[in-house]
Amino acid sequence: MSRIGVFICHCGENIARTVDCGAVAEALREHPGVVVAEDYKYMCSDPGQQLIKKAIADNDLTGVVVCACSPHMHEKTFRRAAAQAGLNPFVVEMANIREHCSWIHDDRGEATAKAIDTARTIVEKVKHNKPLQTIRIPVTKRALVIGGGIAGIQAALDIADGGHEVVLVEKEASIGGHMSQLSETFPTLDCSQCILTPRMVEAYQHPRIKLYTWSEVEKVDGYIGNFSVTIRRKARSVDEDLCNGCGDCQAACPSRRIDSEFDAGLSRRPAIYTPFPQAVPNMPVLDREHCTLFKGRRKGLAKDACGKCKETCLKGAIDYDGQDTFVTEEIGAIVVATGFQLYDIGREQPAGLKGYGEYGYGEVPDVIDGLQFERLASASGPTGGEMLRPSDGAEPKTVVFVKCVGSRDPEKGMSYCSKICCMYTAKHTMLYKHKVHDGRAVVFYMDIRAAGKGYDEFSRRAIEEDGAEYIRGRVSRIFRDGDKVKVWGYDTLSHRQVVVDADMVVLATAVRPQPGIGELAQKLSVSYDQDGFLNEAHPKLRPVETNTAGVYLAGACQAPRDIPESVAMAGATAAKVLGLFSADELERDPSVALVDERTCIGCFNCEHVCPYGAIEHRDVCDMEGHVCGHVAYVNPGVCQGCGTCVAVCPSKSVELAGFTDDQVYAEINALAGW
Amino acid sequence: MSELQDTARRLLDEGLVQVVIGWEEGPRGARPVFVTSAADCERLIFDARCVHNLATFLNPRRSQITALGKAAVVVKGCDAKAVAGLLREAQLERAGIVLIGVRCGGVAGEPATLAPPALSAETVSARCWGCDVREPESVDMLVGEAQPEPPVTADLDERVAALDALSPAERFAFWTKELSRCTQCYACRQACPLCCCERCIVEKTEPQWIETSPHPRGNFAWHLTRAQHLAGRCVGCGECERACPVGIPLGLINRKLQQVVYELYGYTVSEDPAVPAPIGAYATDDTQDFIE
Amino acid sequence: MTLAYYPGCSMHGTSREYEESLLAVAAALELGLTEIADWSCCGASSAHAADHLLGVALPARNLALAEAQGADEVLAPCAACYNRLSGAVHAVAEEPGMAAKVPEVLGRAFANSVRVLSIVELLQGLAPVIEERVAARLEPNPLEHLNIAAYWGCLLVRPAAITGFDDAERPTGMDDVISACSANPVSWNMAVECCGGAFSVSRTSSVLRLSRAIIEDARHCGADAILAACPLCHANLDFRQSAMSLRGEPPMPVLYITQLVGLALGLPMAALGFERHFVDTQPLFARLAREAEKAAAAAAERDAAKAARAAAKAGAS
Amino acid sequence: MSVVNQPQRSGERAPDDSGRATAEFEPRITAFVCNWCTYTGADLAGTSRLHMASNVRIIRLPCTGRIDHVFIVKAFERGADGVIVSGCHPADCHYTAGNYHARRRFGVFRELLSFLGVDPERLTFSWVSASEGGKWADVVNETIERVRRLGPFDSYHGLAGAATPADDPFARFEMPAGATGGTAAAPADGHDAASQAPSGTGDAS
Repeated sequence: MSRIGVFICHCGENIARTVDCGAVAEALREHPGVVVAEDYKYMCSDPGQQLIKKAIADNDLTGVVVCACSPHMHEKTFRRAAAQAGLNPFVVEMANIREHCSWIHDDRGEATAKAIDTARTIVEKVKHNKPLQTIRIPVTKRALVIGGGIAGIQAALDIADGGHEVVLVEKEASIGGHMSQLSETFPTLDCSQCILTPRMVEAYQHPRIKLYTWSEVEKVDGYIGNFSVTIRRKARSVDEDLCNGCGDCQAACPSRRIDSEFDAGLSRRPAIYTPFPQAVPNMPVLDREHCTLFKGRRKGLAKDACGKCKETCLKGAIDYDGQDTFVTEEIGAIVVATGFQLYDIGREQPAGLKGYGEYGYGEVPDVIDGLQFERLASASGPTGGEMLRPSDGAEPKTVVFVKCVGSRDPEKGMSYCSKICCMYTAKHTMLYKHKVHDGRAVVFYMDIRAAGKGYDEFSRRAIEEDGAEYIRGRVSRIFRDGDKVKVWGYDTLSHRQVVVDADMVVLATAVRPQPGIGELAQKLSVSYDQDGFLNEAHPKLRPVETNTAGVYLAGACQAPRDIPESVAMAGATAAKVLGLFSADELERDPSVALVDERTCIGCFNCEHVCPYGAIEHRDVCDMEGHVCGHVAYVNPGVCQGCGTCVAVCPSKSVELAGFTDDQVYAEINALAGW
Repeated sequence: MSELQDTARRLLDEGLVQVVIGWEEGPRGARPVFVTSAADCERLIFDARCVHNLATFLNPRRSQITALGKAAVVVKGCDAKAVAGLLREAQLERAGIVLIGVRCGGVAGEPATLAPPALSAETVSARCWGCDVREPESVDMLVGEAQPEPPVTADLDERVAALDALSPAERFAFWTKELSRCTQCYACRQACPLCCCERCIVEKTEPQWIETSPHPRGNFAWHLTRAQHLAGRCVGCGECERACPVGIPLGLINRKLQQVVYELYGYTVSEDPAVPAPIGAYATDDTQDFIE
Repeated sequence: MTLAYYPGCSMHGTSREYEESLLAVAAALELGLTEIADWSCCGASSAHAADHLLGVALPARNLALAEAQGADEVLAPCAACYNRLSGAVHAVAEEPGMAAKVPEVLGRAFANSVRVLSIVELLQGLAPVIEERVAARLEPNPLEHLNIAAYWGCLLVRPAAITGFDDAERPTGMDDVISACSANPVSWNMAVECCGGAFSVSRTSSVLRLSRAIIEDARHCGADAILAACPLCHANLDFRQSAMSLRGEPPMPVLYITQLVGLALGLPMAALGFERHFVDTQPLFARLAREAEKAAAAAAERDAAKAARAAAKAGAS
Repeated sequence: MSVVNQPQRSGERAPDDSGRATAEFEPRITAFVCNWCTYTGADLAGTSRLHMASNVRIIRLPCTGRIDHVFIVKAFERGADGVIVSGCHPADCHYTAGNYHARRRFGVFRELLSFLGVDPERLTFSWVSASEGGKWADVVNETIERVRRLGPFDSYHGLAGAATPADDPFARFEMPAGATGGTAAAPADGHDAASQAPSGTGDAS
């Protein structure tokens, strides 16, 4: 039989001013099942908590109701206190008579009446509270890192150095990501390759890092601490154990006119290729889409149309018949570091985007984007670092840089600021001026956003020392005019139209999430915003967590990020993962759903509505042990306790601990005739 | 209806099924029958009196029927939709049953007549109004001759519209009067092919959400819940209304909800179990005019 | 679906050839245009600069009249009229209070129920029909040899919020019409640049500069002619062309979109008002005709040769 | 309209209602709100000292997805004149989709109630985020005013005829079941206790 204690807090004057706490205690003492009801000035104070603990001991209470502030404020406090007094913390509830009562009413009579109702309601609820035990689930101490850019590499290294195994999955043939394509980095102008390559090699050689390149995450099952991840290893057509990276196959390949992804389309590569000299692993991959042999096979030719690479390979490492294979890894935590792509304003646009046809990108060869400029400036690039423009290989004497192309433009592009463009454009002007001393670098900008250590100094340097001409205003049209590229713009400071006859134009196009991020997000059941960036659990307090426990975000998959930020985020995710791995079990709130197998008919409505995929199918067997049906089972490790399954269960065969039908029924009942 | 009988006979002879669920001539008109031997197949009939929705007997919890073995069941359009409902909710496996589809031109309101009545606006069942299935598609075999559209009868939609036109108070009066007759005998539930819970919510006593004492308040709770649980699932076979001993026009409520799920979510109940039910699915841009 | 026709001042004045060709095309395509009775000025290009309400009410009056005569769509061939009428529709729909105020000042009911159509929208919608008719023509088709630059000007697609039937920076609708007419749209850079518009009289020098840039870019990009869909643009490009010292290059004919469609449909030149142009179009058409004949002759020759070969084969066997 | 004649609400009022002794009809509103958005929004209304009428009693649930239509039915049975259901705005659900499912279920249930004659004006569905304390105050006050205009929902409360909870002020509470039951911790207690008040119609008195 219930023995409930009710404790009414004055909260100084905050409650007592409008609620007659004495009267509340008086009324509740009369309430069936209540054995003690006391009011006190500050229940959350130490003496207040002592008062509750003593009452629990003296009256052998089976439930406690604290009438005070919002449970969001002090539920933990009072549950802890009750636990110290030997009571199960989950039979303690709070009646909110401050935020929801004393602070919003002035009529003392009304407020007191409402406080009494509220207290009674919660008392009735508590009569049905069950003692609950915190859920403990085992943790597999292996991490998965998706994406082998600088963020992914950093996260993998930090976790591995922390003593745990890491599986690093990269969809390209080599790790390194966009950073490997950059020439120099702001604000120090140190060579990108030089600082990145050692990290790539370190990751490759790390005893606790298992690297899957040319691979993608196919399927993610399970939940925090207990993921089971299926990885598609795309057919590489090159045996990774046999290949010694000599490169003979690439020299032998007859089809050499394929746009190089690494050089952003500014150079050509063979069908079998290593993306770039410093690639890790240094091993080619056969691009079956462009390979003559596979084109032939797709056409259904009787005999193979080519086979040069196989003939040349002394190690016999080439395998034309290999298919995609799948490996499954047991994982405890997942770091997503899939990075970004640049908004391709030229070609077909996805729904909602209009593109910028007026800028001639993709039609005028000397209109390029930021990444292409990085390749032009890079010593490892198609021009060997010489500043030569794509169309005719001439040295451009006037280069126009346009910022915010597709950024901060809700009309035609993205509404957000892509964040890195201000800095890399400043860098581009410097790189250009350092190579073409008599050249003109003209920048069209909306604002110069250079918040960051040494950033503003850096962009000032571009203007003051290297003499980049910054024009505040937008560009309306870019088109070919003979061997020049005409740029029409407007100077909003001097209010005049500006026409520049440029030799080359560099567009700082918007930073967007990687294509396919949506599908990955669904596999991980992580939400994403209207622009496709993955959502963090809380914009301020949980910036690298997601709403799916055990999945973390690093780098530009969450928002436009520069290198220092990506690396910092990677470190943060590593800290979260190592924290998770520091215990053998992890604790979860026991407010989860439970299926009554006796009455469940296995219609699986619950499964359809569960946002977390927490519902599993369980066989029911008859006396002889033959399967005679299926029922739903809620995996307490996955369930987050929303209770949507409870509401859609027609036979009411699911309960949500802490919010059971019994409890809600009692609350509604308690309000009858108030 | 020899084609039906032959089909049934073949299924039993070849041991493809152990029982054929159909209709037979009873002492007071057509009634369901469970034929387990080829010899008895001659008892099978199908005519305008075969109103009963035989999908009801596929409820896996009817152990005395499942005990008979694998079943073939004769289905009209509305029955086939009910079977789809059971498949959708994992109550059946398609491979576990054989569906004999009958071409149907509408059934009579009243099965208990010695000869099939000529279908007319007077005799045809209200359920047939707006029925779009002359021959079920989801079946394994189809028997019977092509059928005409059922005669136009009193339009359910018109009757629903008439109620919609009243003020809430008047509607409340109407239903209070109707529901006050309800004795909570749950015949509506038993007759419904989709009410197939092991333990109905009304029999859950902890807590007792629905008052079982047959006063209008308990009756409102029961019929609100019955209807809500069938929203987007009801196939409009009308068996609940026919089964009701006190003649409560449940068809109106079911029809209303069919309209609602169509207007709000563009959903119409179909023979395709792959189409998800409207409740339990959602679209991020679902209408929310009713939300402040 | 009845289509009302709002001529506006130009169609009855400076750009009569535009109206002539429009009506000819409309008749040929059985569009059943009905001119709005008692139509009045749309307010371009001064009213909206003087007073916002006036700038809305003037065009709204004509929309109200169209409504009254039971039209659901109004065709405004003049780009300026189109812009003002759409502007009014948008203002009445979007601006708080406007829906009430406008009928009040007009002193007549206005439900804002008619849709305003630009000439390009109309013809783009009819492109398949036009294509059919062109395909049906037997005689050699000179238009196949016409490279023409679609010139939109500023008013047809801007501001995107009120027009919005095509991309404001890279519209394609006119190119569709050109292709439907079996002519070849030229890819160029000035399609939506300003011709100087209403400054034609007040600041002619600017107009000459701007219009000239347009004509030069068209020629530069290989156009034989420019296609216009706005009386004012046409005036600036055609009438003012002689005043732009064009370094002796041959003048650049400027056609109305309706004239091109008229030609494509095989309507007699006389019915399309080419004689009203300042830049003579005859040399161009003469050239196209010659090329067409040449092409036809060459084709005929090929066929004859093929036939001969076939006959020879037949004889041999 | 009322099918069953009702005693005046004043006679029905439980003794603890002294503070509300006023001639004018005071609606009783039961609010089912989600823990993460609306409940927190209501907290904010409090911390911002936004005054509002006191006729609303809040029942806290984790998510609108947990809110079952039988809650609403039961609330009306138990004397509520109006009901508020409120949760997170679309795309803001703490559990990502609970509110979307609720939106569908209540979109249908609202129509159903209305068809059976329950004036939809007695129901408020709203999205109130954790930062919309002001909106919560408005939702509360507007609902109360609307329901006040409609008058008491006696027609529904009275459906059961004679016995109404208020005849015995304690009928609605689970009575200490004398001998039976062990501790509240043991399931047994909760169960037999609940079964004691199946309808709250005074069986315990």
